[in-house]
Amino acid sequence: MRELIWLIPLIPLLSSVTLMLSSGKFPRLLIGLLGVGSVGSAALLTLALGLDFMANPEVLQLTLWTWMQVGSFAPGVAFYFDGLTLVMMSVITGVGFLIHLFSTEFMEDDVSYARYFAYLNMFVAAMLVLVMADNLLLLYLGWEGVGVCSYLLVGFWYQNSANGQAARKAFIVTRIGDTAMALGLLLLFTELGTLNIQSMVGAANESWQVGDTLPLIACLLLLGGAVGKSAQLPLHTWLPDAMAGPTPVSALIHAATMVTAGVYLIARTHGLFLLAPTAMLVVAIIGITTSLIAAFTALMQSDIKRILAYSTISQIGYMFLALGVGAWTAGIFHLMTHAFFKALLFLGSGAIIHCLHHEHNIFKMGGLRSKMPVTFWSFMIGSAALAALPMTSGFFSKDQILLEAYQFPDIGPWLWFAGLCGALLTAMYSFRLVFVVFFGQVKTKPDKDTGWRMALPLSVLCGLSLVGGYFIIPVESVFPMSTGTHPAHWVEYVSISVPLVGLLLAYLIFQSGQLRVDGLVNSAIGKIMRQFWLSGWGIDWLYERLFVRPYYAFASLLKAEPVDAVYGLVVTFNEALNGWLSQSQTGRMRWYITSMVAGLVVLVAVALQLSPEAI
Amino acid sequence: MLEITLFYTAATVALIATVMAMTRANAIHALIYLIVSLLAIAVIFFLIGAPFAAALEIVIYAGAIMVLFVFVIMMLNLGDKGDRQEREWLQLKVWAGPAVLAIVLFIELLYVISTAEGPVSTTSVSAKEVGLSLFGPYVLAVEIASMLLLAGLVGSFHLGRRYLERDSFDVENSAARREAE
Amino acid sequence: MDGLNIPLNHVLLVSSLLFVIGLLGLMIRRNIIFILMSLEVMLNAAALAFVGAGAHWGQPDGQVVFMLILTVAAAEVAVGLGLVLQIQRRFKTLDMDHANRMGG
Amino acid sequence: MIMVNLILILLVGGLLAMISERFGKNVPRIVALGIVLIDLVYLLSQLSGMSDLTQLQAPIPSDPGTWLMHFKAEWIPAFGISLELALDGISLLMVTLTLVLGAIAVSASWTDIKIRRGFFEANLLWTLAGVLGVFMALDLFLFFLFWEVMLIPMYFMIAIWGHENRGYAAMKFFIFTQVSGLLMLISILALVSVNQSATGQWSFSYFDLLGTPMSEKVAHWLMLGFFIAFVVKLPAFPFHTWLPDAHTQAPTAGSVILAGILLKTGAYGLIRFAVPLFPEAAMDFSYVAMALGAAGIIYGAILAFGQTDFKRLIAYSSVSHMGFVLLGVYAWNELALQGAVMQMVAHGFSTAALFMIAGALQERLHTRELREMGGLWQHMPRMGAVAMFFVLASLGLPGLGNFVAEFLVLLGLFQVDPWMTAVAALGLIAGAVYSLMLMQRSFHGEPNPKLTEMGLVDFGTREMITMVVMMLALIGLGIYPQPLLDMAQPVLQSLLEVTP
Repeated sequence: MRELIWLIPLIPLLSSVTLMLSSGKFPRLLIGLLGVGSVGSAALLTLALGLDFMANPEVLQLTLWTWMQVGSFAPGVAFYFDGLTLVMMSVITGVGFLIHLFSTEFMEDDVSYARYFAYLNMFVAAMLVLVMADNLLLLYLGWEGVGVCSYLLVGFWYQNSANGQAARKAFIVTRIGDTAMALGLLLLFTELGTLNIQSMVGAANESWQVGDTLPLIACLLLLGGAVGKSAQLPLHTWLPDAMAGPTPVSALIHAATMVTAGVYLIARTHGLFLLAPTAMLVVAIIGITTSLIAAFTALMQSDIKRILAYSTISQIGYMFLALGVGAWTAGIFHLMTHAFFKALLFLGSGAIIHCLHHEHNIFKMGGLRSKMPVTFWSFMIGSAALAALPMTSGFFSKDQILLEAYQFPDIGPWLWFAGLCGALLTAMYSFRLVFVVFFGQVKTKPDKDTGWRMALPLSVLCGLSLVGGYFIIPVESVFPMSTGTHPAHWVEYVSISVPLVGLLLAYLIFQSGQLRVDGLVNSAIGKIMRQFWLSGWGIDWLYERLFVRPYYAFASLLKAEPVDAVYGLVVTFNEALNGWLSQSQTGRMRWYITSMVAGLVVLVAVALQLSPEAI
Repeated sequence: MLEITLFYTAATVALIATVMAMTRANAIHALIYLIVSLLAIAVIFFLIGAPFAAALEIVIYAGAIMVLFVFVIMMLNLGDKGDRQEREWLQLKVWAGPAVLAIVLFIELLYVISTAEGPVSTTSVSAKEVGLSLFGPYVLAVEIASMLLLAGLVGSFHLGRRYLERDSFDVENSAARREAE
Repeated sequence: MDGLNIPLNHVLLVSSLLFVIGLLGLMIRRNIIFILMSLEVMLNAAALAFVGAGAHWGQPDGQVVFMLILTVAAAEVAVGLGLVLQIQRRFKTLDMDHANRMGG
Repeated sequence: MIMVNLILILLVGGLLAMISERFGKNVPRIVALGIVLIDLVYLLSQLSGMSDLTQLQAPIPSDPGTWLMHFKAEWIPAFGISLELALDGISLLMVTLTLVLGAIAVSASWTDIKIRRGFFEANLLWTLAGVLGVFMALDLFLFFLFWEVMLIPMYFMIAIWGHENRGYAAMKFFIFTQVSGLLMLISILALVSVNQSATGQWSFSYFDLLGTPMSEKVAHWLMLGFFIAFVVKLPAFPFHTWLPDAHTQAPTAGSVILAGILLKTGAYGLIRFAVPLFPEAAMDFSYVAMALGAAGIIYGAILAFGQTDFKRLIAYSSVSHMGFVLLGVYAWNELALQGAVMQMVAHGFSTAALFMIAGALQERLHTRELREMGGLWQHMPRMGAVAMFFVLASLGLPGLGNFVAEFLVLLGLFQVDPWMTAVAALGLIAGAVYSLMLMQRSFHGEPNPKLTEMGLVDFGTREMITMVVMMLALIGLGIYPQPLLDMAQPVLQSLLEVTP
């Protein structure tokens, strides 16, 4: 049974290829059946596999074929299956299935229905390969594969150049990280002689000591890939723009699965990171910094999807924080719960956008509570989970992360405090969204409510967001046990109460209006800060000037081909010589004779100079 | 002693006559100076023991070849206009460059011949000896020379014939031009 | 007679002076008749050098070469003067600067 | 004799194609396609008679008996010149690639050649013949001969059937390759005479010239002669400037052959001659060569980004990709060499396909200017999808052949020089930048209203078949490159043993 694991990525892949070859000639129903059915069957297979694994938790290593073999370099097309893989696969196929189902309604009017599902299925296949790969090269294949699918889906509505711009940005920015990761792969293979993750970690533990330079470099390079894919500082700028794609795509790729690939990568190679404490520290700091910056930015946005995008960046920052402090299980747990509630929020926003004529601005919405009840409750639950209100899934995972961060040596309490600030902000921006969109005056009337294909995924995800916190993820055999003692009770109480304070603040500011912040907002500093946060801390602005424009300028400078100009000099010289020599061809006999005599004079002189004895 | 005096005299005459020949505006005058120069060289030949060469110089060079020139100049009938034209052409700026080159070349030649030591032999080489070597080791050269002369004969005949048939040529030309029109 | 003979290098000196004068004429004259004359002078100068050298060694070879030069001169003059006539007919002038069709 | 036949079929076939124009304007292309396919089938049928190709024994470079095929006939014995052809794994790969891409090239110019089709097809076939000769000749004189033979018909193809600026491009192509070829000729002659003074025997045979003892300085200069000839053909920075012009101006089939095959002769020459003949000198020189390769990757990528001409952009991307080959060859270990060989094959397909797309666009839109395109996907979704595939291939998407090649090169290079690898890896980023820009400007973006009126026709069956062949080839190379690696492995192994 378990040997059939290769079917799980293959089914969506085949479906994708079939849809591509169909050239859009299939009826819509068939396209939908293929697209959703393939992921659904993959989800069922994963479920069966998961049950089997629960009963008999044994790691599976399956090599299909040797990808390429050159000397000792022999990465296989091989799968590795353990608890971590199972969690990831469940999230991908499960949430993936729900989002596919949602898409059939969301995209029902689109002309490129088949293309959409082809890409989406391809993405699922690539993502599955990514998490199932037993070596880093195959992982890299999935890694790039999801990147390409993300590119294709962000730029899905290609007629609009802005979408193309966003898609390119997404691909190129992540590619920068990917290149670092590729270098990391090269380093790891050169030093350890294998890319198979398990044996590589084993070899690393044998040949490297904790704190060596080489594992640090390798980890930082891998981290480069991870921050690119997971939209962390300094490569996070692509994610808000990537919202140009269809909303279900944002839910699947840019919230639930692909962006967490970086977290998965670090978790998967945690054996290496344990050898490089400095790298772990960098991971933690990147995580918490990103988390705060993104949370501030989310508070200022008015585009519903951009709020969620910055929120995603912020939440992945928490996961990085978890990884950095060695709370592997908590990190992966948060990955899973985040997949549930963020997919829920994105699908909810998708429903709103779908029913509101593609309106994105939250200040043009309002009072949707009674018009779209399913969506309203989805948002309520999703936001509660996102804000980590007690008893929701987000509460369990985030609380665990904060507690473990507190126990981190030296700077632990600082990390914890920063995490708390983030949590406060998270609660504020998520409920700001809820209050602005669902309460108050009706500003735009929805022309329809959600159909069952939208409502069903929303409901399921609501349930998961609520109870997901009680799941026990089977990763205890994958990660080392955390050894920390339980911190003081006040720490826990503070952690629990901060989101509630955030909720209260949001209520006072955005709903009841009892807390007036106009004065603060409209003051000179307030305006500047507002603008600064709105633009995402000016990082895009900075990159535009630091990298993009110089590159354009450089390219247009080089366009004239300076090298060719050098060869042009040869041509110019020859032409000049030609002109000069043909001028000497006057046709006048006296000139020729004189030239001959001059030549003769020179020749005789040279001959005399060279061999005076010959005379 | 007499020979040496004669040699220098003849040499001076040859040089002066040549310079004059080169600088005349009138072709006939130049030609006559040239003939004088050739005769002076014939004297030198005689003095350095080549009487046969001296005779040939006078008979063929000064006699036959120069006469050709005379005939052609007469046929061309240049007249005063030609003289004036020649004087205009002989400007100093025309002279300067070539003169420098010529002087440099001369200095080089001087340097080369300065190493040639020794006198010219007094015994003259007779026509018989010349004849023997002409038809002995040099017979091939003689054959080639004859071929050359033949070619010169044919060539000059060909060129000259067209000149004499000038009128008919022009008629043909104009006829062709009319047709083209 | 020793010491009173004509020195070879004086003969050669005369020869080279003649040559250079001829060359100079060749370079400065535009009239083709004079050009041909200059050529004759140069040929003569060369012939003088040959004969002088031949006399120095007491060998007939110098004079043999003189005769070859003579034939060359004769043939050249015959053809050259034929050309002179043609040039006069075509260009109505003897100025060689007019015959410059090979100019580049 | 098989190898001679392979070349003769093409040479005679060229004549036939030329004559066949008398029977109708469209006959030559059918004849040409037939000839190339016959040649390909002939090659494969001869190979199938041989022992299992994946179990090739390692050919000893200096012992012709161990090669897959070897043919030798006297030609000019006085100078030790003979008709010597031989085939090993790498040559076999290249020969097969040549014939496959040759057939594709005929198909690429199926409709866009309007004048003197017979002569066109003849030139195409003769170029192929020359290339086959280059890949098989092991007598250096013969090699040089074929090196020139492939040049001249190519010159005609550009000069007669090229686009608006063809005269300039053809002349530039000719002069660059000719001058560099001359340097190689000098090197060959000098090498032969050095060998003659060492052994007392004139010989142009590769097998005799291997391991010619010579002083370090002489070896260095002679190596440079070969090196320049090959890197001009490759082309490597800074000898690449003929390529954008030639590729842009050539007719589609010409571009396909130029990019797909002719460039590979340079890489092949480096692997076969420039390094093994002068191992020490080449190794001393390797850092310079690798620096040129890395510079080419970056430079080509930046310039590709700056272009607005579809074909020119692809041409510069070739410069960038060939930089990897140069890096791979001079890193000179098994991983990198396998990567280089792989890159030669994969780049052959991906770039040929992109040139075909450019040709198809030119035929339909009468322009190659990207600024006049946009939103073409809407009109020609099949072409768009195909273009997307090959663009992704050329930016090195894992799972396709180019990725395997580039990764192997980088992996091999990393063991030699990590910093150079880091620089070369920047090319991966820059590659993504220009590739996606190409896609954006042509197939994505707002549809140009002018184009909507033109009634654009999507890819037809013939075009799709050629494209699918190449797509399958790239996917095959990307997920199971082993047969190809196995074929090249023994050869590379034995070449590696030649060097210290």
